[in-house]
Amino acid sequence: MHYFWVPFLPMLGIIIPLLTNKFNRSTCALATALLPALALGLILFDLPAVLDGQAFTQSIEWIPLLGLNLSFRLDGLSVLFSLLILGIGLLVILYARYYLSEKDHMGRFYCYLIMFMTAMLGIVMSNNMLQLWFYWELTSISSFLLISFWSHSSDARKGARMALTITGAGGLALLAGIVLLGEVVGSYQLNVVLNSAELVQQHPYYLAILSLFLLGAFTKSAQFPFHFWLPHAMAAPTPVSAYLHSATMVKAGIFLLARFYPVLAGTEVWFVVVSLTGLFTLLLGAYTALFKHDLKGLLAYSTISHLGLIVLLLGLNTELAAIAAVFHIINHAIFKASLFMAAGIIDHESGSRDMRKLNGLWKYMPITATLAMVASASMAGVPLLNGFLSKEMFFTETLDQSILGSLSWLIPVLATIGGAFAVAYSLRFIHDVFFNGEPKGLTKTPHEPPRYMRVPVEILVALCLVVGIFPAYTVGPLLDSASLAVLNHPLPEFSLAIWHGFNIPLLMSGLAIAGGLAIYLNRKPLFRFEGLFPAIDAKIKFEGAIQACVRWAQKVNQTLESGSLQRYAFWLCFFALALIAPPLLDLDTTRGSQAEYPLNGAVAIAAVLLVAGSLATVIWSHYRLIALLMLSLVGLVVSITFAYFSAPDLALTQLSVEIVTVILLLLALYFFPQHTPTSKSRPSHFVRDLAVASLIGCIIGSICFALMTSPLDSISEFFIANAKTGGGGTNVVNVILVDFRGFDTFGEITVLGIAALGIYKLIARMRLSMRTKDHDGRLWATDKYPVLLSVISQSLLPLFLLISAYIFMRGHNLPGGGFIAGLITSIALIQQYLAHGVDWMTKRVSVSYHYFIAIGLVTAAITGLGSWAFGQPFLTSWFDYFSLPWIGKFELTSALVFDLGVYLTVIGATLLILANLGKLTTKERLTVGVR
Amino acid sequence: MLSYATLFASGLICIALALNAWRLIVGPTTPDRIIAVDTMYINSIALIILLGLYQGTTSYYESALLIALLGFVSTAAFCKYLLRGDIIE
Amino acid sequence: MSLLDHLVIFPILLPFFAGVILLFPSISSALNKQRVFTIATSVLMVIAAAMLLIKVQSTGIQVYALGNWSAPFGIVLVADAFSALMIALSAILGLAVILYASAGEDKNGAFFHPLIMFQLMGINGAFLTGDAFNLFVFFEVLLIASYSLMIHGGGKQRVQANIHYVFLNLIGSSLFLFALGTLYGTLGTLNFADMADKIPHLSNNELMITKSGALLLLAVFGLKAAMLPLHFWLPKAYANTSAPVAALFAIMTKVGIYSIWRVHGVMFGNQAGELANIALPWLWPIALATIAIGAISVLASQSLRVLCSNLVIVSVGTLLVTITLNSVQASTAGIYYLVHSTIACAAMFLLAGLIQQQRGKAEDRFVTARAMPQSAKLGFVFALLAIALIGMPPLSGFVGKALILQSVTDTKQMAWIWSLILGAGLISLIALSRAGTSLFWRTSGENTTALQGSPIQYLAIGILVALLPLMVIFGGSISDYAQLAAEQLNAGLSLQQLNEVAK
Amino acid sequence: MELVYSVCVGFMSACGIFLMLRGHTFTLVIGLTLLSYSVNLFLFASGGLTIGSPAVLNGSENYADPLPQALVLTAIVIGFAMTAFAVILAMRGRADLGNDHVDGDDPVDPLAREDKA
Amino acid sequence: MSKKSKFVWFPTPYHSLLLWLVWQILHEFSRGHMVLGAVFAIVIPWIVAPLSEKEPVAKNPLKVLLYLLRLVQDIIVSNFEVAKRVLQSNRHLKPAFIAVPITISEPLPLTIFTSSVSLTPGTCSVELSDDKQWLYVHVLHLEDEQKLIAQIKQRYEAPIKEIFQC
Amino acid sequence: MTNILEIVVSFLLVLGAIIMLIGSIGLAKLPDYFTRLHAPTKASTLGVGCILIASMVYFSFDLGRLNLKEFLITMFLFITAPIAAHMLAKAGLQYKVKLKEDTYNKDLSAKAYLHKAPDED
Ligand code: NA
Ligand code: NA
Repeated sequence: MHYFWVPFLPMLGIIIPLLTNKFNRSTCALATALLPALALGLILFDLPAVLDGQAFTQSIEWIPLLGLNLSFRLDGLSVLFSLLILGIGLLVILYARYYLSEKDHMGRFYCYLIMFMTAMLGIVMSNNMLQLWFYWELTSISSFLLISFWSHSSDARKGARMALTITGAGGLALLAGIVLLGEVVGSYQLNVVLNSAELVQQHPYYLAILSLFLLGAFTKSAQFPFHFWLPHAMAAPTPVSAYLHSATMVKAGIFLLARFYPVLAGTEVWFVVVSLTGLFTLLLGAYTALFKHDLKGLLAYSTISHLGLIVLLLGLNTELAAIAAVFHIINHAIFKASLFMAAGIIDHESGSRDMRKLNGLWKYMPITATLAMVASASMAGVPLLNGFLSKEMFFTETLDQSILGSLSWLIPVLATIGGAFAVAYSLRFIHDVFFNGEPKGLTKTPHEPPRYMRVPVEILVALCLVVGIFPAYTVGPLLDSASLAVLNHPLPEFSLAIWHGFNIPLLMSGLAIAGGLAIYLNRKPLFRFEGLFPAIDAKIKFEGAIQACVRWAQKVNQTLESGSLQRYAFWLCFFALALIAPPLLDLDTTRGSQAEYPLNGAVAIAAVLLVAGSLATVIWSHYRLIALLMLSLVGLVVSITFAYFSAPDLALTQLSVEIVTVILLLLALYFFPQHTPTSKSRPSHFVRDLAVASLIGCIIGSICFALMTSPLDSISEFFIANAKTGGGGTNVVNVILVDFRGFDTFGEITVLGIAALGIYKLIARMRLSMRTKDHDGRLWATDKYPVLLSVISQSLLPLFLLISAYIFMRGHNLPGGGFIAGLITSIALIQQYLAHGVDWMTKRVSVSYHYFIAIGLVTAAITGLGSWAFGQPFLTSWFDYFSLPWIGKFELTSALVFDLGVYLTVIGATLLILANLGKLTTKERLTVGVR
Repeated sequence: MLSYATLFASGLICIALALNAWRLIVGPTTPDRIIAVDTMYINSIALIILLGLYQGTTSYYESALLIALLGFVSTAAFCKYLLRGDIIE
Repeated sequence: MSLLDHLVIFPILLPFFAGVILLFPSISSALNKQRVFTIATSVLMVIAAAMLLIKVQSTGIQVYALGNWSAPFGIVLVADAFSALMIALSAILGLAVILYASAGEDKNGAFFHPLIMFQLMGINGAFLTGDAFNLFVFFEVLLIASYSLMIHGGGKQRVQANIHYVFLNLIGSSLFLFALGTLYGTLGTLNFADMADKIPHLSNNELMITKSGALLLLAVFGLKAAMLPLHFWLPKAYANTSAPVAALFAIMTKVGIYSIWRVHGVMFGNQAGELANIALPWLWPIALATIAIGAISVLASQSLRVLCSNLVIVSVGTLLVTITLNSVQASTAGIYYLVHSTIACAAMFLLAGLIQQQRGKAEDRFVTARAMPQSAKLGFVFALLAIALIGMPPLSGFVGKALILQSVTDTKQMAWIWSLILGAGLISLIALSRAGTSLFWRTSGENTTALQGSPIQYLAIGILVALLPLMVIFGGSISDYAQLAAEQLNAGLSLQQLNEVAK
Repeated sequence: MELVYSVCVGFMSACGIFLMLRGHTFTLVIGLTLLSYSVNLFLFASGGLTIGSPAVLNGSENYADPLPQALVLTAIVIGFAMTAFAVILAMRGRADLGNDHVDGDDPVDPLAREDKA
Repeated sequence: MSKKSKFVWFPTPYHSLLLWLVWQILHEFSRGHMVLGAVFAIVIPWIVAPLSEKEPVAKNPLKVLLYLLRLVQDIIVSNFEVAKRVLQSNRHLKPAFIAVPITISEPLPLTIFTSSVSLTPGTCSVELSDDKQWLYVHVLHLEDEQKLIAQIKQRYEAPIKEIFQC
Repeated sequence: MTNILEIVVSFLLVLGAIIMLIGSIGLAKLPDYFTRLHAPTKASTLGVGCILIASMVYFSFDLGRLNLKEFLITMFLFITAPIAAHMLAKAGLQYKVKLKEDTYNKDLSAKAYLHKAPDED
């Protein structure tokens, strides 16, 4: 079948207007129309088969996991809608060619329009619910772009946003409904879903599915209470209104109801909700339309009213009502599109849409006026026009129901009243614009539009007449097949005649026309009455509501994100506490089965020193230098602890790291206040922090105790067993570091290198004020580089280097290694900086330290990479024993080279940090000597 | 006898450490505290050597060596801080 | 072993060597050389990642035993479908970020290119490693690189935000070590597979302690992932850093999510015996609250970057939901969504950079300002990204969202999750439509002095944006791949399987 | 012994965390250092305590668990890198924000006053 | 830097020797370490050469040894004195500052001199005057100022000047 | 290990410890900063020297070869301690620490602080 290409053709066409925009306007319009026209042709090609009652589906798998298939169907309903969409779409393209001004970006407009057309076609032709939703959302997006086409206007932006928000919300509900329905049915394919009415309606999810679908449909079709967005969408250029609010966008909701009619309709809930919503919307729209001074406003509310009518019909749960609904869909699309276009012509040629200014246009544009009058008459339901036919059917159906019980008579009565208002506002449209005296305060003299701008209106009005007079020959087959698709079973008997004899529906029509006349004649008191109520601008209300939400959100947000790190850190600690505490409460005892070591005096003293040192650090944290001293004490005790508990490597590392840290902190402290100000912290925070910290401390301590006292079956045996044979070293810790877990070390030195780079970045262009006096107000001492210190530092340097060589060389077999050696070398060099100053050092050390980092990292990595040559994974180590004549046996190992990389990186990183930090401050300062 | 001597000596060093800690806490001036820490470094060297003697192992040697090296650097840095504020200038 | 046998480690070594080479004199002084070099490396990384992806898909899980020491004694890298996907994601993101930055953002401070490389190395390492402590190391690699990158360009706000970010993460790192110590102390091993094997056989007291340690890890990963109540650092951090860095950071929260998935979703998942699913009772409310608070913050956002940061938080909440759902279907949805949200957020951050650049003093705040010279282009991209982020068709967001909705089957959960996810979608829609209209349409005059975005920047954004429709068009195979990843993930990997694969 | 050890670890962690919850960057750095000391002690102890038998192969039967030691070594180095970064970041904050409060807004900064005087 | 222009195998032979000895002290004696120690003894002075200021060299090693022995003797003897003072009541303590006129100005000899003063308990070098003519010394317990000054000059300053011939 | 050696080592250990203790006592009890400076910087140096020598002797016999390692530490301490003391003294001057009331030549400390000759103004 050819229809499969129909949704794709306009899709291809989306870019055509953009490409052809630079040519003249007619070319652009023509090029734009080309593909839709082709699509229309394809539909017409398949039309006969569909009119025969056939339905086609075609699928390609797309995202099977999601249940989303590229799947289209062509049945009566989709053909009907496709014809409307493409037909009216083409007319709108033609119309817009003349409507848009030179300033407007025509290419962009057509692009959005075609995008919208594609989306609509997709909706009506989808055979897969998810795909339907896919297109459904596309209509929201493209309608947003169309409504906001004149984006410089605030009204357009707000109107578009409102439409998007409401329809978007509906879209989300629809998605939920579709997924639920898909879950229930087990498929997203419409041909399956539409035949599962019984399954669905008896499922506990039915109510949820129904309400979600209705939310989707009602928001899109502007049903009460979601109707308010539609009038504000009139900020769009008129071709858009003509398209969106006659045949397409708002009809998408109706289409949804019609499409899912077989599976969702027929229940009491459906009837009550759908029909009452429709009825209320019908009345509300009709009533409000009368009082709108804006032409398009009137048409907008009339649209709402007619949509209500269709919804009401669909809700009536009778087969004929559904047929009537389909019929009215066609009729409304035709007359409303023409009316919008007519309104656009009036606006375009007279410069206003305000009915208080527009009067007596009959004189200026008789042809347009005639066309508009015919279309209005159709809208009012005047015989011989298509609107009359469907309205008659509607009246008939309102009579033929009983679900409201004894109050069922209300429905026809209210329908008639609605009809009367429709007649009244149609009358107003005709009388107030084309007659009723002379125009007032128009900026230009109205005249007939260009010839081809009127053509679309003429075609549509002709259709009104043709359908109105020869319904059975024109729309009959189409209506049949569409209704067949809606009902999903053979149609009942019905006749599409103009004349059914004198019956109650005819009486109702008569009453409506008479009532409409009466209402219009008495419009002045009615207007006064309406004026008593304050005008509600939905846009302002809606925007206000959103603003209120935003303000509330901001308040919530500010309360949570107070911008206080202390609070965030507290939350982190508290959260961690909340996570780790509960399991421990379930613990019987933390003491495990392992025997403990007895306590001895030295350890006790160390423990006391540790606790006292930590406590003193906290208590004196306000006196920063002293806190630092205390901290270095704690560091010392920690390293001795490591030494005591058989971790000499750790002790060495801890010692050397600690001293570098202290130097770093001292360097930094110079730029900080020496005392922390105490005033800010609130006592409650203090207590809170203290509580959390102590509790975490308790838990950490308990876990620590539990771990130490329970036996552990760990993988460490392997390391001890294989260190010598597999790694070639007897210092197991070092072998783990450079071999078993060399990758950790590899990452670790990378961290060190990156940290140095980051710090270099931080230091660059750092502006710090130098203190001229120390904290107690003393001037600084005069000698920058005490001579004795300089001499000793210089003499010690070779010794330091030798010791670092010693530590480095023994690392693999005895405590030591590249990292510690690197730190010792660094400290030796730092000591030179300290004793001689930066200038002295810079003169003598010409290398940049970040090359050290690079070389170090490369050395380590190349060592790791070397194993590739031997077909081994990264970081596979190699070692062997050699012997030289005089020297004897010795070991060579790749781990040593790896460790050399570590060594170089450490030197590079440490000195890059410290030497650059030192460079910050080479200015002269006030000292004792120059007082 | 040696182990008793070692224990006894460790005891004395521990007392010495406690006295240093006392000076560290009471101050009164920052330089006083620095002396206290410096002395603690030296006392810890002694303690570590004693530990090695007690256990009959030389594996603590490097720690002692490093404390000796680094204690000096640390003290010098702290003093330089008091004198000039900026320790690397 | 041929070179291809080392493919698994390429995503780590490539950026490492690139980063290091960039430090050498001849190249470190010439920015243009650096640009060419890093871009070339990124392309190589994309190729390597693609090869890895294909290899994993065709031949199954890849294991690389570093130092030729088999698990659990040595460190192993494990590339399964999920990690390969994440590697590919980070490679693409890296390429886009470097392209974008090469237009000039990289000269606002030293070492930009090497740091980006190291950052990628850290991220890739975290995705690949099969060892708990090695994960810590790579976390630190990526963190330290991120700290340094975040202050690239300098400025008060950046430094301020960085202080918060750094110190919180430093606490996080300490907690990580506490947790690792605890786990090692009870399990006696560090290899994830080995740990998973041992967890069901713990004795009673060890159980509770292990539970403590495991939950502590949740706090650590949660901080990285920015889940509630540990998300506070994120908006400020992401909104204040430079555009390319923020874009790269889009994947950093995912590292946290990824780790939660592996550790709490699988290791302490269904097969953990007594400790099965210990994190779920926590993750449920957290996930939902993260979405809720994230959405509220989205609505409250006053600038595009803050908004985007909050969208990241919403995506984190959504991903947590998929983790807690604890099924292959949900994981599939989550993995798909993860890829989508990372790309979309990253692209939005890049775009925000251009917008900020063209709006003068108003930057990316939602206030009236002069119109941007490239308003049309930017607006177009913005619209696409907004659509993707809201989760509307035709871009990938809707697939992820629909997959997630489908994966919730339990009625009770469904009500909550559906309303939150759909509600967050609606709020994003409101916020992004407001944002777009203010940024592009509420204008007064033209900003003629503004710097225009360079083609290379558009190319960078274009690469990411192009992926979004591609993820829909090829949604079938991508979701199949996600399902493969989810299946491998949820099945877990025992030490024995691991070692068999290694051979 | 183990009890005393764990009390010390717990106490140091508490002190470290408490300091990390303060409001000035320098204090935080001090707290961080203290916290990492305790972390290292904790991690070290996860394999149990051993006296007098370092993991240096010398033919004896019993060795301390070498793995936690290796881990702690890595942790120390990384901790050092992080601390260094944090310190310089704190300085940068002091330079750019004019005070050393973590949130960048500290009404009481004695040094600022001192500089003015 | 003119130092860099000419390559010298042993820029500081005494240092090299010292380093080699230290290496031997640190290791169990073996041929391998003799060689390795020699390598370091040669390489390290190269590395530190740019960082070294030229220092006067002791001409007579024997005198150095004698001086060191005397110093050790002084340290031991006076340590006991200090111990006594420390254990006594603070009231009997007569601390004092004294200014010692000095004639050494070369940095290394000066350092050795001041260090010697400091090492011998009871005295502690506090500060040098800017013109390097005076050394301020703090004395724990001063009996006779002039005698102490003379003692310092005679026992330490004179031999050092002799050793370095400055 | 011979008995005599054991006695020598023990003696050195106890002696060293006592000297160190005295140093620390001095640090704790001496009246002012400068007097306190004396005790630890020197007494401790000798004390630790004794202990190191003891260790040296002990391990020389224990290992059966000459062990001079500890000598290195001793040497190092003897080189650095006076400089450390010097720096500390400078710091004390800078801080203008309170001197014992009856310190002889108190005003020399002011001259020293200014690095001037005693007769200079
Ligand atoms: Na400096
Ligand atoms: Na400086």
